[in-house]
Amino acid sequence: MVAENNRLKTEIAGISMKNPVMVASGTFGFGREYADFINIEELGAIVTKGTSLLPWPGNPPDRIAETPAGMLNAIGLQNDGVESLISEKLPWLRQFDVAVIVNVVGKTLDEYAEVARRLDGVPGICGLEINISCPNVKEGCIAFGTDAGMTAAVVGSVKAATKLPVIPKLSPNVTDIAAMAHVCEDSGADAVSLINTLMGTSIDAETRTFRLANITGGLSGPAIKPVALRMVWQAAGAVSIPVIGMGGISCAQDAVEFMLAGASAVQVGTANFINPNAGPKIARGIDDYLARHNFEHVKDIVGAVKSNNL
Amino acid sequence: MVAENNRLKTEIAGISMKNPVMVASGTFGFGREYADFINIEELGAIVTKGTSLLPWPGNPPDRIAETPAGMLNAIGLQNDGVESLISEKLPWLRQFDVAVIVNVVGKTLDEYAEVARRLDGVPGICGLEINISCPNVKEGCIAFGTDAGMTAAVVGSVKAATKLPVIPKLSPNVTDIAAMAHVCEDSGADAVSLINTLMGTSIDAETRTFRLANITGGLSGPAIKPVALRMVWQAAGAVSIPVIGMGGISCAQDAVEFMLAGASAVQVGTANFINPNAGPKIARGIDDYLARHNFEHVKDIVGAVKSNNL
Amino acid sequence: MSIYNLPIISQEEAGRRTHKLVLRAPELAGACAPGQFVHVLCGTYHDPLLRRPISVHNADVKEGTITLLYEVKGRGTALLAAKRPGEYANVFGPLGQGFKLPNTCGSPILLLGGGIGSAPLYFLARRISETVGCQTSTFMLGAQNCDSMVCREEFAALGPDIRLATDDGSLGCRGFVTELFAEYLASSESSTPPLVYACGPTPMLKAVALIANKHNLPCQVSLEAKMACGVGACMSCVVRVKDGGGEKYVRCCKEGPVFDAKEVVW
Amino acid sequence: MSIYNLPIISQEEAGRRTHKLVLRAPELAGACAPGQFVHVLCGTYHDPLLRRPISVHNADVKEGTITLLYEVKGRGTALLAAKRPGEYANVFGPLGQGFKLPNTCGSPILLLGGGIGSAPLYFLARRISETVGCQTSTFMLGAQNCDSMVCREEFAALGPDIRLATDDGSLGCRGFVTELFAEYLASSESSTPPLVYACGPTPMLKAVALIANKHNLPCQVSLEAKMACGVGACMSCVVRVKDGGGEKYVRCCKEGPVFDAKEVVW
Ligand SMILES: Cc1cc2nc3c(=O)[nH]c(=O)nc-3n(C[C@H](O)[C@H](O)[C@H](O)COP(=O)(O)OP(=O)(O)OC[C@H]3O[C@@H](n4cnc5c(N)ncnc54)[C@H](O)[C@@H]3O)c2cc1C
Ligand SMILES: Cc1cc2nc3c(=O)[nH]c(=O)nc-3n(C[C@H](O)[C@H](O)[C@H](O)COP(=O)(O)OP(=O)(O)OC[C@H]3O[C@@H](n4cnc5c(N)ncnc54)[C@H](O)[C@@H]3O)c2cc1C
Ligand SMILES: Cc1cc2nc3c(=O)[nH]c(=O)nc-3n(C[C@H](O)[C@H](O)[C@H](O)COP(=O)(O)O)c2cc1C
Ligand SMILES: Cc1cc2nc3c(=O)[nH]c(=O)nc-3n(C[C@H](O)[C@H](O)[C@H](O)COP(=O)(O)O)c2cc1C
Ligand code: FES
Ligand code: FES
Repeated sequence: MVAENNRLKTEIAGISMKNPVMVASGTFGFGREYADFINIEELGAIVTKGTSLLPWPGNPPDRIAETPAGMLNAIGLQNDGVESLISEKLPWLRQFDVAVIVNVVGKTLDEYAEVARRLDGVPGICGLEINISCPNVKEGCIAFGTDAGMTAAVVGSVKAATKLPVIPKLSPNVTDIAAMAHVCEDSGADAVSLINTLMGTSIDAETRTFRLANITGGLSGPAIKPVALRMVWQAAGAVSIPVIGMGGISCAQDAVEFMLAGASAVQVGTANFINPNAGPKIARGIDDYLARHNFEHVKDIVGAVKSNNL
Repeated sequence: MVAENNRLKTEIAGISMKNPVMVASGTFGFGREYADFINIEELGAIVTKGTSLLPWPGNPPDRIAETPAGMLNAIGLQNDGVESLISEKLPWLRQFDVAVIVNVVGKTLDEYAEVARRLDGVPGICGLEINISCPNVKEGCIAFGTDAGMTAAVVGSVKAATKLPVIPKLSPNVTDIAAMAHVCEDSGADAVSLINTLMGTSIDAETRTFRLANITGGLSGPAIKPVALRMVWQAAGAVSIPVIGMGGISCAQDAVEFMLAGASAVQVGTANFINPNAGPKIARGIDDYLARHNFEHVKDIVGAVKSNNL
Repeated sequence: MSIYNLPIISQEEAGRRTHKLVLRAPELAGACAPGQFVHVLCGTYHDPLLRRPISVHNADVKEGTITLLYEVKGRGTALLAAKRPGEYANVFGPLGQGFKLPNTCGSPILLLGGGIGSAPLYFLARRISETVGCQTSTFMLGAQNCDSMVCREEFAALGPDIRLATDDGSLGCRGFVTELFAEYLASSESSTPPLVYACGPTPMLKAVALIANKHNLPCQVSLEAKMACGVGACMSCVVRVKDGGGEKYVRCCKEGPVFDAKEVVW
Repeated sequence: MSIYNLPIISQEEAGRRTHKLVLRAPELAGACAPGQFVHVLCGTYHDPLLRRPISVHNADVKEGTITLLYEVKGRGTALLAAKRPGEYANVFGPLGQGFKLPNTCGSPILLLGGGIGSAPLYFLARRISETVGCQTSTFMLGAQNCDSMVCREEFAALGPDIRLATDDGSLGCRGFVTELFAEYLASSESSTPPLVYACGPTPMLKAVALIANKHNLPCQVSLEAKMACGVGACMSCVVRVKDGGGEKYVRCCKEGPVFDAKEVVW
């Protein structure tokens, strides 16, 4: 079993994982729904659904629309709030030998900081991923992720509120992703993760209405992989903290590409919907890749893409 | 034949077209290669390959890579320069009854303006599309399109150099597309077109090299449609000049969606590679749509998407 | 609940744009209950990307098969319809909460189906008769026209009382299945109120629910929603339901697809 | 040059991961010349997106068919290989500049193929014998191993002189087709220099070209490049060639895929 494989052991910002393959926030709930299907202990880490201070109702349906090789979502971060996470979800998750990273959302600086504060010291949490990039909530959130000053402020105040490793999750809806990664590093982030979804929309020509009740939503899935890979490569080139890469990863080869581009670990999102076993399968596939190419450890492929001779 | 159909007649920024379906720059050469396959007079307009002052050699191969529902290109704007356009390509194109828009590129403000100046008064040109957004040329170009001040400068100096309608083509690689559209309007643009390609990359895991010699390239095709549609909707909401929409259009339904989102006309790019007849077929399909939904004129569907009741 | 690569035993047309797909699935056949669904992979690569939720039309435990009855609507179902015996269908399930079966046979049982929505009612009727022993279900099936009325003979074989309505009157009464329902209630002489099970397009379910709620009849409806994960992880598929004095969103794939008509905010 | 939806007459395996596809294409069969290619749509929706360029392996004007011989490499060719008689293949062509045929039969003709690169040489050899009348082509075919040597019998039927090389020596000589070529040149007693035609992987073509150029032999090579449009419109597929004193990029799909080995910048 891959879980016991030294070659895949990964540590990022002080978070130890059996392998570098996590499941992405919002695509795996809190692990429970998928535990019937797969052995969640084969995952490097579970990143929870975005969690806010108080429960959020989420957006009206329709919340998703399929697109070519992708999907749009506008869930609107429906979640039961941080107290329900602490009292219900985490105790269940603690049964398992798998790292848990909590994805944190808020509408104000204070909300972000307060969620972080409440989670500080709660057993079974390895780190916080700060979602400053969800494009589906009217107030706040994406505004934080597309403005360098706001990003710095969120990261700074969350850092001040917790001893846990803090991982801002970057929005791809910006002109200069390297600059945003850099701002996070300067503000004390322990790692950065990217990309969240690209903002898009879908229209039904027959009814002349938007397909999402929220009008716009976030594009994920294989369609966005080339953009995600480019941004991960740019971000990794701009910072010295670890980069966690995601966006359209659906097989081990995709994951390897992100690591070659500079990601120390990867997250699998939309692919879970198509194959609930995608995460463990990708971890095993990375291991096969390392064996086939004679790498001693997965860290040896991080950033190992050769620059072209031009 | 659609060509004679009044319902589809479109005028944008003073450019009269038989229908609102153009072929996008760089995907149709100068029309000649496709004239063997299709009746190019059934197109609303042909937008030529990007044309610079002096010939440009382009990037080394590989110049393209296929991606899920899309492709990356890094052609590097190989072209024979404006004089060859005037002496060779345009005389051939003038045989046909179809509007011609010349796509203009440059590395400096002066180059853009000089190309515009040379094209001013040349018979057979209906307008200039200003490419400030190609992500594949090392100097200039994309820098113009991702900076509001530079965009204003290019549009202003091209406007001063020509009496032809000027249509800046926006880069999607920005935080705020509405702001960029607005800057163009303020600088005197007669229309805007969008989107150019999203910047991406592709890595070959087996060889650990970038698939494109240029490392990064521009993503086009159905994969980007949700992002393009969102940007067109945002841009159309921000300006009162006409918006020309493109990005992943491959059938009439796609084209109608862009028009519902606010585009007065559309361009078909990557789809030409899959079906050289895509343009004329889409024009006919829009006509069918208008008939089926009892619209008197194609302009009646522009911006006609209903805002959702939330 | 597992992921299966199921051999296709047969695929036949069963009406206008409607296909019946029989899959070899010994484990799944034993595991699934009426009203539950499976999540079906239709494409080969990434377009179309998502799985399609399809109800179980029948599960034959002895034969070790499940049957799906589906309408070709868009790209996913078109690809599914092109698959042939010898090929495989990748599905996972059984998913969701199915219909609650009656405990005894005291009440008349009404099964209301609109269009392809009739699909899961067949499995439901069979299970009611096989496990509870009630034979007296009444089917009320609606469709646009005669051609789109699916599996009429199949249903007829399960229960003698089958009432049909089509929009154009080409089969049965002209009108909606809700009219059959209202008529039934108006003319019924039974003193025990019927148990109502309904599946079909949302406007039909809404109309049925309003009638049932007015008469205070127990009524279960199977709802549709756009689904990504199908297992309750992504919050894509929510349905608005009553929550004490207020309202909330619950997951169609996990708390549903079958809901009590009284709980749904229509 | 047109777009065709061609009925599939047959599809068979013709070696390891190699398929032979026969299409009913009366117009195309008459129009295409050896070395030209067609652009084949492999997917149903948008993934994979682009067409795949495949050389014409044979065109039978009488039968009104064209044959493609192709290796399953990735996603597009895998989908193509899954198509069956009764289905259609959407292609357009013929595209590009084919091989220039010899005017007379004075010179020995060498046909050098590496791997699946041998595909177009069959059509070439047939046309040379049918239209120019030369019967004496020498085939030199290379492959990784015996299993991946395609259509050996077919080639043998065209010309008695067929020389084989495999990387592992499992068939013919152990080594490369370039070694067969060098050997031929070393031992040939013919006073007239041979005409060389080559198709295969780029490293092989480069090696062949260097030898041919050194001996100043006329040599045509068929190159591969990543193509989007296939018709010369997009500038995706460029090959570096000599241009007076300098160099420039020309389109493989339009000015090629067959080039004079002396023109190419290797
Ligand atoms: C619980 C449940 C059970 C179902 N059972 C059946 C059944 O037994 N037989 C049957 O024919 N249909 C059934 N449906 C509807 C079926 O899922 C859709 O018709 C199908 O997904 C359409 O896919 P497509 O590729 O043909 O259409 P497309 O238009 O290409 O689909 C695009 C996207 O929209 C979703 N979608 C489209 N229509 C619907 C819909 N009506 N409900 C939910 N999602 C939709 C698709 O899943 C996909 O994600 C069921 C739906 C649900 C939620
Ligand atoms: C003019 C020409 C003629 C050819 N003739 C033949 C032939 O007769 N038989 C045969 O088996 N192959 C031939 N090839 C190669 C064939 O086009 C590729 O093997 C095929 O495109 C691979 O597609 P795929 O979906 O299997 O691979 P994928 O890896 O999925 O392809 C991804 C992308 O890369 C491109 N690509 C991958 N490999 C090549 C390649 N070697 N050359 C060009 N593009 C490539 C594809 O077209 C596609 O756009 C020819 C290529 C060219 C340019
Ligand atoms: C249905 C859905 C819900 C999501 N919810 C969240 C969320 O709550 N917080 C967050 O940071 N990202 C969320 N995301 C974004 C993903 O975590 C991920 O960044 C994105 O989908 C790109 O990866 P992918 O292409 O592998 O899905 C969500 C994505 C999807 C598809
Ligand atoms: C191969 C290729 C070459 C292109 N060259 C140009 C160009 O010269 N100038 C330009 O403004 N856009 C160029 N584009 C961008 C297209 O015109 C268009 O904006 C983009 O491809 C999105 O549309 P699509 O998805 O329909 O292709 C090119 C696109 C492709 C695929
Ligand atoms: S489809 Fe994911 S929660 Fe229902
Ligand atoms: S493939 Fe487009 S120019 Fe050759």
